[in-house]
Amino acid sequence: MSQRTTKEKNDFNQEEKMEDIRTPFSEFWRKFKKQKTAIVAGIFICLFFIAAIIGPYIVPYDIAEPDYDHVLEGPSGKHWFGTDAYGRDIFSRVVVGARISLAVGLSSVVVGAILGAILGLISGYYGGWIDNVIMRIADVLFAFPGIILAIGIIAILGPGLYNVVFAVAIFSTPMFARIVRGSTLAIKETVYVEVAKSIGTKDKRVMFKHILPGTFSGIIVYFTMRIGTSILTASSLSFLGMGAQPPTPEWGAMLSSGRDYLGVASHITFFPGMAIFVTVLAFNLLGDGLRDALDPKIDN
Amino acid sequence: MLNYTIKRVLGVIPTLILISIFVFLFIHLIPGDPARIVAGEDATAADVELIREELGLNRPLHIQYINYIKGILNGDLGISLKTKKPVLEEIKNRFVPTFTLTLFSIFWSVVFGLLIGIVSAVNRGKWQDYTGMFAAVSGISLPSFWLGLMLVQIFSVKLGWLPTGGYGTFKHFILPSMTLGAGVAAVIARFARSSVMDILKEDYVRTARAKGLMQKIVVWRHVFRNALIPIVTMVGLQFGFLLGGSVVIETVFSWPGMGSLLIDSVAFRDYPMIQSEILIFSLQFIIINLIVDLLYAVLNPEISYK
Amino acid sequence: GCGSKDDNEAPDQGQEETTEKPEENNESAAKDNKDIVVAVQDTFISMDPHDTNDTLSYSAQKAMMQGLVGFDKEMNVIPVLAESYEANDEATEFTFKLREGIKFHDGTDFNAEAVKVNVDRLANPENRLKRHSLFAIVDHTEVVDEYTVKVVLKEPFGAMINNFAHPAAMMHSPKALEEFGKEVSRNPVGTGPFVFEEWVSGSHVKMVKNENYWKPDYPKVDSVTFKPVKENGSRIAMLQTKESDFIYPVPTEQVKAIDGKDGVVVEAEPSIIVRYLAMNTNKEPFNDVRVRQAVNYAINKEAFKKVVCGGYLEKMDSIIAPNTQFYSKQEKSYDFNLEKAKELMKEAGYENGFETEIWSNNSSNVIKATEFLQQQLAQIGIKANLVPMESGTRLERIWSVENPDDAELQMYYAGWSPSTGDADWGIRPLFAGESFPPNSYNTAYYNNEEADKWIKKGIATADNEERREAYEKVQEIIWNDAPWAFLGVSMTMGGRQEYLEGVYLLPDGSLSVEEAEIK
Amino acid sequence: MDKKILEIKNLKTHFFTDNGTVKAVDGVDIHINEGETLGVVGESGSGKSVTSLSIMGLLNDTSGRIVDGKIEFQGRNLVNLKEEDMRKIRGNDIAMIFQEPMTSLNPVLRIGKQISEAIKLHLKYDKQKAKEHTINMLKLVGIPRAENIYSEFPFQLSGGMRQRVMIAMAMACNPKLLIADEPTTALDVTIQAQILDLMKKLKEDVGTAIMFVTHDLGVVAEMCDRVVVMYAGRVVEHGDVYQIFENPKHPYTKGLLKSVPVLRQKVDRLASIPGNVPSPKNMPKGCKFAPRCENAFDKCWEEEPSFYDIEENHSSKCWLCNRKSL
Amino acid sequence: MAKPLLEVKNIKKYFPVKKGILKKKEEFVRAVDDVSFDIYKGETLGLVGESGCGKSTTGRMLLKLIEPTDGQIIFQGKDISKMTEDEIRPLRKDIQMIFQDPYASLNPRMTVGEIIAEPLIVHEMYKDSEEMKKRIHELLNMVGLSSYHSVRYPHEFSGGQRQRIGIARALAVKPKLIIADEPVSALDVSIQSQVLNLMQDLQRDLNLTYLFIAHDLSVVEHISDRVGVMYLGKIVEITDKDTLYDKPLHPYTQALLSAVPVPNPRIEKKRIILEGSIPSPLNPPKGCAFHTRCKHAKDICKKAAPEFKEVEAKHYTACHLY
Ligand SMILES: Nc1ncnc2c1ncn2[C@@H]1O[C@H](COP(=O)(O)OP(=O)(O)OP(=O)(O)O)[C@@H](O)[C@H]1O
Ligand SMILES: Nc1ncnc2c1ncn2[C@@H]1O[C@H](COP(=O)(O)OP(=O)(O)OP(=O)(O)O)[C@@H](O)[C@H]1O
Ligand SMILES: [Mg+2]
Ligand SMILES: [Mg+2]
Repeated sequence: MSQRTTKEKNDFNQEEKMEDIRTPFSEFWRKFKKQKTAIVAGIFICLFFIAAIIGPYIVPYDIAEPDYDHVLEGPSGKHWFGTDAYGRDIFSRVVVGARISLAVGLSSVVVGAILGAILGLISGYYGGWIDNVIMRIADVLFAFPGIILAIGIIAILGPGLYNVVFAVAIFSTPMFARIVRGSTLAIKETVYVEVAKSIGTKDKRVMFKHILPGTFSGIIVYFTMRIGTSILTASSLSFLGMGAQPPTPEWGAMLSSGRDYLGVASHITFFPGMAIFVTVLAFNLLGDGLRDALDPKIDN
Repeated sequence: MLNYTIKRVLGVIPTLILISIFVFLFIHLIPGDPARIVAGEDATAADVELIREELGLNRPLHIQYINYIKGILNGDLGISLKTKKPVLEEIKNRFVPTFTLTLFSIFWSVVFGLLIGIVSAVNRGKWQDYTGMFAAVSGISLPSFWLGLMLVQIFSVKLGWLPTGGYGTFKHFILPSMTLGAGVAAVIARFARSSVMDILKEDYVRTARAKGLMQKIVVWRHVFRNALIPIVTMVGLQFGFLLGGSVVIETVFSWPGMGSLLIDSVAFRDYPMIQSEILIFSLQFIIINLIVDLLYAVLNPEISYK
Repeated sequence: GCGSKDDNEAPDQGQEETTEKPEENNESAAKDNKDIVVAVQDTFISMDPHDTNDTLSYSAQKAMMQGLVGFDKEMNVIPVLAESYEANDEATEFTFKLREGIKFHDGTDFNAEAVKVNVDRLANPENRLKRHSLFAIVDHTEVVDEYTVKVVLKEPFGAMINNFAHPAAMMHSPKALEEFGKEVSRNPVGTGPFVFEEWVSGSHVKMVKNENYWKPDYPKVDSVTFKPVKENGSRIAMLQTKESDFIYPVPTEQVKAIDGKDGVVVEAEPSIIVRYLAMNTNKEPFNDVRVRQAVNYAINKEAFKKVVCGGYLEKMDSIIAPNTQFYSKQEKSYDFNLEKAKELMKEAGYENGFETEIWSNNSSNVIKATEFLQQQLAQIGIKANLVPMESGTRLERIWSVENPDDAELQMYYAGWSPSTGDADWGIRPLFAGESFPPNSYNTAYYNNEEADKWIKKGIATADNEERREAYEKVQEIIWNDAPWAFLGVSMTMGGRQEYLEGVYLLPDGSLSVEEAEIK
Repeated sequence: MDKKILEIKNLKTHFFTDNGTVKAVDGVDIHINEGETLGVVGESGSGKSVTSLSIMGLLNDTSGRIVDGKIEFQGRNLVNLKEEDMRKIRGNDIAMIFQEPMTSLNPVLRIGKQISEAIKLHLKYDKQKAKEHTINMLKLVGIPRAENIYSEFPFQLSGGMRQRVMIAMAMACNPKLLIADEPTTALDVTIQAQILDLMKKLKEDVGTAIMFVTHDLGVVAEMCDRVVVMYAGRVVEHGDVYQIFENPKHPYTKGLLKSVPVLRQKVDRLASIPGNVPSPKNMPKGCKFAPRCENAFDKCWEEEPSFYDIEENHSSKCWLCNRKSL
Repeated sequence: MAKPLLEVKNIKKYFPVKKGILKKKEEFVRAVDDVSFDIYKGETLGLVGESGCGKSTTGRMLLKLIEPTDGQIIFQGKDISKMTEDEIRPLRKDIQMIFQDPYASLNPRMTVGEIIAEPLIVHEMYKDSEEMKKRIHELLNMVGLSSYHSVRYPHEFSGGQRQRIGIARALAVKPKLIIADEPVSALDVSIQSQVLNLMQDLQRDLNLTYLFIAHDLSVVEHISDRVGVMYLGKIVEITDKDTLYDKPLHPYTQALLSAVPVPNPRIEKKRIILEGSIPSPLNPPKGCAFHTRCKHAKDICKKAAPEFKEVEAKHYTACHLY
């Protein structure tokens, strides 16, 4: 027998050592890279964000400047998306509107997610009467038609973007709370949480170090999709006259004010409508991709 | 099963009480003085005060709440401030249109949603899957009012096939229920797809195949019913979405239902009306979910046999 | 913001209404039945005219019920159930001679006793009727004989006859009042051309032909159904698909798209509805008349007409519309003049402008108008933030303020339809010192003793010459004081099928279907 | 004398995943004679289940595919059979029992229905007859109150009972070959004893050939006539039970046998095989066992050995068994 | 004779299950029903029994992961069964647990280093992070892994390696007693022996005491000094391993032993096959819990629960036959 064996064995193990370190993130990234549609959607979303940030500085026209001699003109080389009832350039307004819609969508969901995550975590972890109270309240919010809730909040606070954000956030909260509670309940029962407790880890650390990170994948997916829903809800509110204040180029408000021109100058509603559709679609597709990439059950 | 039913029914009570309190407080937080509204813009302060007294709006909030609950228990939902008719009477006529509209919408969205979802899951990664899921994602990405307006333009104005709005024959139901159901159908389709895909991985599906059963039988007898269990719960939740959506859709389609009534009542600060409407909306949601829960138990022998 | 109805004070508007008048119609067969459908913008609230304050409900009521007097298409008072009427010189006693042989739909006779029952009902504050205010001045009513009735006022009121022409004064069958009590609001029984059939809340109100109508040959259609259709687009679509025979209002944006196409006709008529932007004259900076005038000069009314109203707007050259009684055209012009506006601003010390708020309701048309105003005001440095309010909020914020000094209101965009057709109702509620919210609609908080004096004079007599003189004075004073930016007079926009004739829009924005006829 | 009912030659089943190809089964040769019980042992992940699924043609729902080799059943090659024909064999000629009795039954269908649907399909019995047959099968596998159990749901049964139901289901159409993939691994020892006892009895009565997949050497010793040892997707040694247990030749088989604690056989310290099963991504080039083998020498690292006969019906895939090379 | 490290006296765990419409009626799952035993320093006590008989519940109660319904747990002379969480926290260093499922017991979102550091951080044992790192590497080497493994995530390891990580974590705080709940039952035989050997080596080197829970009788025999057999929440027999395996007294122990398949094809076994399965702990049989499956059951077995008594020296059993 040969003496080479040990060396070979070491080589073999060495090889193992050379492998990349597979962090949960790299694992996610590996799977996410396969989601072609989600990547495209992600790129779109990045573009929207860029538009939102630099849009106001690069658009060809002032979004508030009226031109009464060129009202309701269809798309042309000069005005790519045409002009609205005051002769303002719709393209510029749609681009600048991205800032508002994204801001509303994002911030309301951030607020809703944070609130929901905290409530869900507490509710799921402690259980008992706290859980009961929180979940009953969530049930109530659920049983309350969302848009009515939003209308009510707007009615209390008055119209305006901040209030829309708040209204939509409130109405996202119970769902986040449920999702986080659900994962918390599941993770709470895992052996590794039991291990943490057996070691003597305090509740707070168990909750935030061991449980919370485990709920992220659920939150992230819903988060992405919820941004879409929030943009839709905000635009519904604008449609009902309770959203952004003119001349803010919020897409829903543009749609709402343009709807009287359906059949006369349909481009006024078409482009903001498409903007909403494409944005929400992109967020939903991204969410789908994230879910597939984050779901441990899906692996091929 | 009977025990389960009773338990679930009783379990609804605390939620209802909470909702009634919530609705009551919520409504009273909205600015706008109903007495002023009833009195009209040109009424004097004294008039307004008189009316406030008459409506019991000057009493402490908790007394108002107790009276309100007492009324409900006696089948008295109060008098509409706007029309001065009993709320119950006003709502009676509005309830059926909304209820039938939501039923209609849920029916077709469940049928189409399931179909698309199952076909997509079974043909995962093939064109059927991509088409189905693209349609579904589009469905949840469209603003419903916009969709409604567009559908009217196409099917009523351009093609002249369907009425533009109003409540009446079967034809009147088509556009509003399609608009209202589109989002829900999409959600169901996506959910059904993932639910079916999960079930397809189950050991018992492999067992079924190992018996030599045909694909059709495997899918319908073994996969479908199991996949339905989580879907059913989800459908219940979607019902809330439909009820909320009806507010917007009824405006677009001049539908004489609770949704449009609600918008009117909010504008008019018709407290008793708003309270009762929201209560009924919530009640509907809760009852539907109760039914869904029971259905869940029927589908799931493990629950119904305990 | 120029439709004749949507942006008024509805649904709680003081006065907007309709009158009907007999006219001839023939039959034809462009439609295979004689049941007409009218799509309107809002839901109906009540079928009791005494307890109604929205024009739309009146439009439906007027098909079934009638008053002693009414309005013709130019808002002139004409006799209806009364053959004639007269007032004493002090304007305290009004005597009506009634038409004979008329029966209510339920068979009850129409006579002086019936009139007394109705007027007493309106005059009694304990009934808490929304229209009590129009008749609060009534002291008592006397039945002189079977067909003569005399109404005695507590104090002189020159415009009283216009109050009787207001649809609020339409007559219920006394039997129905007794039988139904408060429920008459769901069971209207009148003397009109159509008999109430059903009212499905939120869906429609249907009425059928009155076979025993007192005007021979009327009505000429079998039934009329009113349907509320809120969404502008849907209303238009209904007209295009022939689901409705008449729609009101037609959004001005759509006129070009439908007029003359597929047998659709759009009719635009001048109304008595004025569009204005009220400025709170009680507060800085609008307590300075130069600022108010500057605002008037800064707004390009021609552009307003074109951009906001699709061209359907008439020039406003007094504080009331030309069709209103005692209208007088003003000399001073507030035509668009940016130079002058800037100059006035400079004089007033606002060279760099200021920031303010425009309040309004939240319908899409109104927002469109305020957005335009915002753009215009920006030209003279006024940064106006728009605050559209859902109506409950609006009521709270404007009409719950007891002390004028607490009012937060700065600018308020609205419209006004003086539905009695009289100058008094076009001026007093809006400009009299006693009319500040919450009492009435003086949202400009305009208070001018001189003007108040003339306003009082105008109602203290029934003599038309004296009244005219008073109102000419008032109009001049207020016009020069410019408590509003005067934007224009709306046009009523109705859309109908070619085959339908005889459905009219009155200048006050109400609808008459009495003469409807299918050709 | 021994007639081969199933013969697998050079079977290669690979999974095509995002991470690359997993060669789960990579050149397996197995045969089963009529009426015999073949034990298949091997470490977790060595490809036992994949081999079973390949025989059943149940890889459709996975990313796996048979890339090479033959599976001859009664002279027919199952590899290229149409799904339609394969279906007729499945559950009829070849039946399978799975490891997890808890999840292998459909939770929403009654027990009776789950068994009788296969009977109706393959034996073309009518409803009544299928029911009778089902109840007989339930009785046969020792289920008390068979008539009642017929209309109960799986959750109402214990694990052992469910496994009996699974066996009844598999045996219902008198299969010629039964593949039992770790049928007792999830069960307690006393229940395992019941099930093993039952299977032995059934086999005596019916004479079905059984492919018994397990990693419990005790079970193999007790149940099987012949044994196949698998490692990393390959068969490394096969022979009859006595040959394998008494004269193991492959170092892996030897290690395996030595590392199990045996009741009443005191050892101070168990022998153990160092290291782990190589990951599919990181397979050694030569013999797959070389990195864990005490006796590995140069050749083992470079070249994969093929089978070398040791005695009749006993061969091993180890260079040490190649008499020529020694 | 030395005092035991841990004395368990009559511990019980009844899990309440709410029944009835208003959840008013309570029933109890008698998961552990009056169990007593001692563990002496340096020894390994094996606990065997079939699934659901209460082995894990017993183990968890010792750590107070589950609050005992009744009974005393005396660790180093202190009764910990009534202590609050705060009082117990310092003691958690002394008792550690190793779990059955090496896949579930490691947080997939933490690196191996973080996992092993967790108890050190919780008990604030190292101020200096460098020292802590050194300790982690030392522990990894102790269980046969390499230092470079500390930056990896658990999913990159095989079952045996993960179990080693679990052991390293348990050892981090230098415990006196380790409760190992089926530490090898999820592992392959070739890996199982590695882990068993490792545990034995560590016991010797670090003078550890084990409570070794398992259902595999051969494994328990191999590693334990004394063995207890559980059936339906009760210990039915307990003695040193040679006595138990050579001369089991309780009919259940006898059946259990006879059921174990032996990897030797020549041995023809005479099996005692038990009918049926373990009854539900929700309503255990009256009298002796085992009488429903016992061949020797007499009338008394149905009526009275047998006393748990010392039948022979150091050999305890609960059976009416003795
Ligand atoms: N669906 C699949 N996709 C990808 N790889 C798979 C799939 N199924 C099995 N494998 C891989 O094939 C190899 C063999 O798996 P198999 O299930 O046959 O092992 P086994 O011998 O049955 O193990 P066990 O004793 O754990 O059941 C494993 O490496 C496994 O990861
Ligand atoms: N939290 C709980 N609530 C109710 N019953 C429980 C709970 N935990 C365990 N049980 C029950 O207690 C009994 C004993 O469970 P335990 O986990 O201790 O068994 P075990 O001997 O460890 O079994 P296994 O070998 O399967 O691990 C079982 O019947 C189980 O169903
Ligand atoms: Mg397997
Ligand atoms: Mg356990």
